[in-house]
Amino acid sequence: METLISPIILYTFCVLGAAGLSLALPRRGSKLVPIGMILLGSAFAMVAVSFAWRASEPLTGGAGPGLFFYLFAAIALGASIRVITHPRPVYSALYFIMTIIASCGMYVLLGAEFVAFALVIIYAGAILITYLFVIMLATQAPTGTEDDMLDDTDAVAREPVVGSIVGFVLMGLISIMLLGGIETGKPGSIKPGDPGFQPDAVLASLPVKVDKVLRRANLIDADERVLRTEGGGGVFDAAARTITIEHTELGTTRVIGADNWPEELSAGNLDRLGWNLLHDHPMTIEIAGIILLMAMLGATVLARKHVELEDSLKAEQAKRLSGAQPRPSGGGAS
Amino acid sequence: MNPIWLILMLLVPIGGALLVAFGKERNAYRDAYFASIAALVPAIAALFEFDFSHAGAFQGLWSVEWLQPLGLKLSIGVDSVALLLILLSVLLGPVCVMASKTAITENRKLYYAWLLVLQAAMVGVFISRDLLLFYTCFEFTLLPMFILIRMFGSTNRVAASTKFFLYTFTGSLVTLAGLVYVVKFAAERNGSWSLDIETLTTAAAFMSPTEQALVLGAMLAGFAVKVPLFPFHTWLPLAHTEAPTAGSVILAGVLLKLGTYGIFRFAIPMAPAAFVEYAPMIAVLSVIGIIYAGLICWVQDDIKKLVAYSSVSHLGFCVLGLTALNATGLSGSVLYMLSHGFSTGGLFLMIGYMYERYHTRDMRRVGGLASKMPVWATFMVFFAMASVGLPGLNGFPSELLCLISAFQADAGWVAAGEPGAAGVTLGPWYAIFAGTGMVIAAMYLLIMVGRICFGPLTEPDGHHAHEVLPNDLCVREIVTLLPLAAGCLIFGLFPGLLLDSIQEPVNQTVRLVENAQELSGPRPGAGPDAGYLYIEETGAEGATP
Amino acid sequence: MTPMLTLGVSEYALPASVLAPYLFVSAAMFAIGLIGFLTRKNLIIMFLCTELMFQAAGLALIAFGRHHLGEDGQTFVIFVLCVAAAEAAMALALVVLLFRRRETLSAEAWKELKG
Amino acid sequence: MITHLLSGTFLPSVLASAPGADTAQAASIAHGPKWVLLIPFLALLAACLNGVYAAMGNKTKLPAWTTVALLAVSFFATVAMATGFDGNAYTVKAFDWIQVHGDASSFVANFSFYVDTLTIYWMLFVTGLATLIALYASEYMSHDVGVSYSRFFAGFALFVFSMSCLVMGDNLVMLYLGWEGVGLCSYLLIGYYYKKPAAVAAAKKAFIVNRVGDLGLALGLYLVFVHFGTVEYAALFSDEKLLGYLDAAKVGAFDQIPAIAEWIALLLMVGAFGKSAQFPLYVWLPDAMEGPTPVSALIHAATMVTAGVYLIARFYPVFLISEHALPIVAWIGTITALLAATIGMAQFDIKRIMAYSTVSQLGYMFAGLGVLTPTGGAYHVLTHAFFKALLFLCCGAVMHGFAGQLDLRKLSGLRRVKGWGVVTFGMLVGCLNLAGVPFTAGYFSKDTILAEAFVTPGASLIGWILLLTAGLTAYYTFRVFFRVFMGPTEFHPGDEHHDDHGDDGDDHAHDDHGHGDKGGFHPHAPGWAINAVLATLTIASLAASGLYFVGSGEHHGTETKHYADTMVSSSTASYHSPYSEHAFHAGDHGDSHAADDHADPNAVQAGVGPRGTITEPLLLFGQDPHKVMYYVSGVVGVIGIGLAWCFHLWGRTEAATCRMDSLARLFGPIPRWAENKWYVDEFYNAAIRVPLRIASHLMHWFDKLVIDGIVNLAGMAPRMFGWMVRPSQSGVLQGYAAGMVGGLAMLLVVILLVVRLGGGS
Repeated sequence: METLISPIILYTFCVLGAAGLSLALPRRGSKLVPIGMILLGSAFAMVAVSFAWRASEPLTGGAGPGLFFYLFAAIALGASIRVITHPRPVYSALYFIMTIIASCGMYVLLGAEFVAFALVIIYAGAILITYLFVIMLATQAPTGTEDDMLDDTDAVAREPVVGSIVGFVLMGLISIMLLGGIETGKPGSIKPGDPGFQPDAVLASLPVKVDKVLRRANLIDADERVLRTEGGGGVFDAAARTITIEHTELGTTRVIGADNWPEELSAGNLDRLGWNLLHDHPMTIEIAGIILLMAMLGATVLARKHVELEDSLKAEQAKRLSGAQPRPSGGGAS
Repeated sequence: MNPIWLILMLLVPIGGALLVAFGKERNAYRDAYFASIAALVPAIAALFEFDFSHAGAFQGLWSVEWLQPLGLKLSIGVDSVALLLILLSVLLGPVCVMASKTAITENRKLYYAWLLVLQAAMVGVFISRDLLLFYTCFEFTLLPMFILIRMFGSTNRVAASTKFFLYTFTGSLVTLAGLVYVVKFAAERNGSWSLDIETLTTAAAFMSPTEQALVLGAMLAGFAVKVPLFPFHTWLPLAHTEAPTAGSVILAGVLLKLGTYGIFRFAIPMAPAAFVEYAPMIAVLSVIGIIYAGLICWVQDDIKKLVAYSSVSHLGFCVLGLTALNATGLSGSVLYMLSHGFSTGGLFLMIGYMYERYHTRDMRRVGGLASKMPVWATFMVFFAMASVGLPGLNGFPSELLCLISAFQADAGWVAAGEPGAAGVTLGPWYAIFAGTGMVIAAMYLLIMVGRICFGPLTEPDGHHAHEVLPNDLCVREIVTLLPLAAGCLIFGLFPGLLLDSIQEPVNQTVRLVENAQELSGPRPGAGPDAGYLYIEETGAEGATP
Repeated sequence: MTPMLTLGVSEYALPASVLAPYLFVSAAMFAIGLIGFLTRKNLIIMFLCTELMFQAAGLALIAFGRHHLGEDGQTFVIFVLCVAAAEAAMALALVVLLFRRRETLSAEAWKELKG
Repeated sequence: MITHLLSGTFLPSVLASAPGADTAQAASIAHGPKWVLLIPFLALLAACLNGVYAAMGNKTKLPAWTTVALLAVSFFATVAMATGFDGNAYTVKAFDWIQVHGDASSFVANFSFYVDTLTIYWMLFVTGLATLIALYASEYMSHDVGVSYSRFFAGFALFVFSMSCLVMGDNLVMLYLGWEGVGLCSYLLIGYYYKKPAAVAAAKKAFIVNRVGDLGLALGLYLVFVHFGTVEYAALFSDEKLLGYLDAAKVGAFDQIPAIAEWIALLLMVGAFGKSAQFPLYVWLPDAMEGPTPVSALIHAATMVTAGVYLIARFYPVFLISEHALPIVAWIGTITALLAATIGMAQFDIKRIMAYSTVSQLGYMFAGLGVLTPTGGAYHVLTHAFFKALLFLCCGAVMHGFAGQLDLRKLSGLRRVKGWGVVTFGMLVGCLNLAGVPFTAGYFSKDTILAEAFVTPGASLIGWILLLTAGLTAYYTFRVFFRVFMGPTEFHPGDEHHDDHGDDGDDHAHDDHGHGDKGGFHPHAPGWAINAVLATLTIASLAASGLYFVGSGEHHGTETKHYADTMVSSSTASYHSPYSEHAFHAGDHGDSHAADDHADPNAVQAGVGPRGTITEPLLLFGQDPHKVMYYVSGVVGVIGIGLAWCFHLWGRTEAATCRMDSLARLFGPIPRWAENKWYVDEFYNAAIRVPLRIASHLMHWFDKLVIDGIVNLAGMAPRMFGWMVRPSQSGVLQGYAAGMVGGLAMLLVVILLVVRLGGGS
């Protein structure tokens, strides 16, 4: 991993991050939050600089993430830090949306556009809205905006120091594992044209799409089509870029060579993802469906459940609903 | 011999248990009574069909395979030792049932059902020829006993049953480990899985001394607790004291013998060299147990606890005979397994009958019963004398043989060409110290008899006559006692009946040990023929029904 | 020189030097979510933190998928999405239930497991 | 160590001219007629029948008559066996008993009987006396006719059976069977009055003390088997090994005999001491007098207590090969004789006096065996059996008639009471025998032993002690006679009589004088059964002296080989001290060749037997020791009687006091110590019983606390562990999460190390 990031920097990052985060976590009347933020920011900046520095070295072939990556990463991490440091749940949720969107940006950078948009739709669109609803449902909106009017549950973090230390220790370990791991295996050396890399191989499984493209490119007539194998796939050689065409009436076959290979005939990420999803993981899809169904039913059952309160709580509720001042902090807890 | 009898011996009590369990509460005693009597029929049939001229060979062999790849099969068969032990446990069945008629007043269905299940489990232990059945039944004896003590015991029953179960169960688990190791070794040696005891014994003799020592230790962990051997005995007095009368009788009569039987059937043949090596230590433990438990008996006021400790002391003789590893000792020990139950079981019955009438076992509160219950007192003296080891009664021949064997097993004398053991060196001191056990036994048992039977009559205050039972023993109770008394006399006067029939298995074991020592180097007194030959030959014997 | 922004087709596998920052970000995000889960008392925030950790995992998955030029990474992210959605539904239902019972969102209000 | 002194002095030199035990006839043992089995099994039958009577609640005297009849038949069978005996021992097998046939060794002990002259000799008086005493008991026990009457006779007959097994058994295990059997019967019969705590305690004591001796016997048995490979007499006494040892012993080469062989004798000896109430195991016998008097007479005077003598006689060859056994036997016997005599002098309970005199006489017998005259021992057994039984039965008659009164201070001049003539005469004869007054049987048998003691080199001290004891015996014997039967007539009835016998047997015949004012007390004169038995025994004990002259008729010198000698010398106990033989010839005409050959045929071949050394010490005061003893012991006996007369009869006016009281004061506390049996019981209690008891209590607590404690601790361990880790379950959600994270971190660290180090190496 030394070629990717120097351990010293990693460890310093962990220490700084732990210190900063433990300061930044919410406390009552804590004036140290900005300092914590500054520490965290400097830590991340340091790492970013080290990465950029390494990227410019010939050791790594001069390859490095683009500028957008740094942008999205900064947004994502900053927002996620706010998610856990902001005392008010609503803001946390909103910051979380920001994290999602930023990480979607990174997905797009990684060429996973479908997942990125799905993520935006599902998370930002569905799940987070539910969260917001629940937050509205479950929290008594505090009167006034000062933090000291907040409930201890939100305003005070629980053992921030220990938590931060544990978390960053794990962070350090995970990074060492990940970075050390990717350094040993070298799949990154695969380049276009390598025999091992056949992005279009999946087209053999999508004869209909190939038919369409060929027909649109006027390479075959109406009564011609890609010769089907008994497996239903097309006779299609991605490496030699040749396609065997059959005449549906005559049954005669001819081959389209690589010379007049249509430009737009290539398997996109979406094709490959879809194929992979449906062809390699059908069972998983079923299971996922069942999980979702169960979740839906369970949620319904649980939400409809009628709870009877203890008398003390009933009295408190009555008092509160009758418009008295908000409940004393930490009530009901412990 | 037809294996159907063995299977019936196993099935009849189970059937009886089901009958009782699903029958009416008020019929429970009657059903259990008939079931236990019915169980005698196949036993007697087996006794008559058994060919005593080949007592050493396993007869009535029968097996079904049910998990071929693991070599798991259910196979049964008995040699004379097993058969006689089965007869003992089957004979105790009706006695225990009849003895409980008035003692157990509620939950009869539960009681008698479990009693019969216990009998079936004991039979299963003795008829099993493969490890699975053996160990299953061996462990399964715990459950009914646990329930009998837990639900029908006296005041301190919860602690007693828990300790009984956990202690013996823990030991047996270690034993299981040892047995499993033997199975693995045999599987690696033969190239095929088998739980057949014959196969395992054959293969186990080839284990290295270290392996044998470990296996022996593991096995003893369970068997010594069961016997019980000296430092592992503390569960027994508690269990005996709290158990119902029938429970105590079965415990003393058969369950304790499972330990010595295990040593005889598994520990010695499967780890012979190691057993020879460690026999002196085991013998020392048993001698300590003899004296120690005997002296403890002397200061007991609870008469049942006294008898319980006395059986700890007596089983010491049994183990001593086993450790001597010569024909005399093994014969005496097996004879003790068979005959000890009669005297001690009889004593427990006597105590139970007294307890039913006086609801106390404290000799400070009840005594001098001879003038009120002469018949009871007569039986009491009789069984006490049998337990003292009076010649002409059952205790004597076995104690004699065990002590002689300890004397015999002296390397010096063996080397001098005198009749000796297979290289075990015990020597006179073992016999001398164990012999003092005879004096101590006379001491505590006569003191007990003197306090409980003789002297002026003392009864617990506020004692009123039993509503059902007469002052002295009633006919039913006498009927339960007669078989035991007869057993004491017969085994005392005609031990030859048993000794002749167990001779061949015993000699086989001795030979096996000697040959095993030849495998691990020559020792004085070992036979000339090589172990391999013998082992094949026993394999053949085991196969021929 | 790698293009700053490559959309759609992924013609080449990410080299380790490009993959490393992504993994670092996912590790950091995971750690942050974890710390949040450990330190915040509010049940809802805690669930948000779990979602955060899901995100981190997803990022790593996709980055690795790109590193190995396979689609399994993305596929699994989709499944993670499903699980997250299911979890969110159940969890939020439970939160509502718990809140109704104790009138608070503090996780410390539930100590029945104390030994 | 005294035994070393002795063994240094006389045993080797004695054995140097000892003949080997002529057990050649045992080599090929014949099988005798089956009807011999009747002798023991008739007694067993009687026991079973009495048991049946008891079960049926018989209320008549039927048990007594059954027993008497069957025992009589068994006695006649014995007589037939004796007359039909042709001098060759044979065995009769009843059935196989204990047989183990191993590859290496086989242990065989059958339930079969061995008949030779020794057996016959013993069985004759065992069965005979048993019959007589059963007859006596039929009247004596009449006051509790009923279940316990049957119980008594059942035990009685069972005793005879066990005794027969002991004497007739053809192997050591049979002997052990009888040995324990008689112990059991003595236990049951001593504890016959089971409501009397003293009786129960005495029974217990008897059994347990005996059991100590039995342990010795058992160990001896094991050793015999382990060493000789057999326990059957026939095979044992013809064993080459044993004969080889005898030859070695003859030339005094004890170093050629393995220690094991010597231990056999020592262990058997312990058993003999236990059963025959020798020091230090004699303490049970006096207490055993708690039992009914017929029991004391038969078991504790005549038969059972002589089992030890029988054992040693039977195993005489085995004792000869042991360097130390016989000296120890001699010395123990002597010490016991003296000790018991001193105690007996100071007792007041006449039955106890008789008990101590029994112990003392048994000491004589052992001394006789120890000084190499099994003949003398056996002869004394016989005579003692008769006159001691007689004495006990007389005491029993007194006890029966005077409501259990046994204190000689409360009885006097009974000879004048009407109906007590037979008792008085019987008592007189018995006392004369016991005192060794010339020409009584006791006189002759005692002399044999004394003379041997004096002629055996190194044992003369034993002789002097025994002589002194003889005087003491005469004194205390006639002390009883003069006080109880002579002097002014006066008696106070006992009172415990009624209470003792108040069990289920109804004794209305007894109520008139059981309790009640002394004035209206009528002594209960013995009936015909008792008188008949007493008369018979009186005649028998007088006739016993005749046995000294009637014999096999085989003469050498003036010495007639008398009956006992004949019987003993043709059995395994055969042994003739060379000294006695030579002595007679030194005393009379000097041709010693015949005697010499008779004395030690083997010794000549063994090349030993230097006569010069032997003839020298054989003269006592320049005379034949036997002749000397005739006079000396006679004088000693008369002196003892004279002392008794002047201290206890002369001028005595009432029962309670006598001249001895004033004399006793001069001795200070010594008489009181003697009366308290020199506090031996107390010593045993403090030295053995109490420490053992304490040890047992300690062990009990050790068992409870330590061993069981460890077990319980093991049971506690899981709970303790749970208690320790319990706080980790805080119940707070984040706590568990933190635990998970920590675990994950640890796992990663481990993996890292493995990967890095493993990969690095």
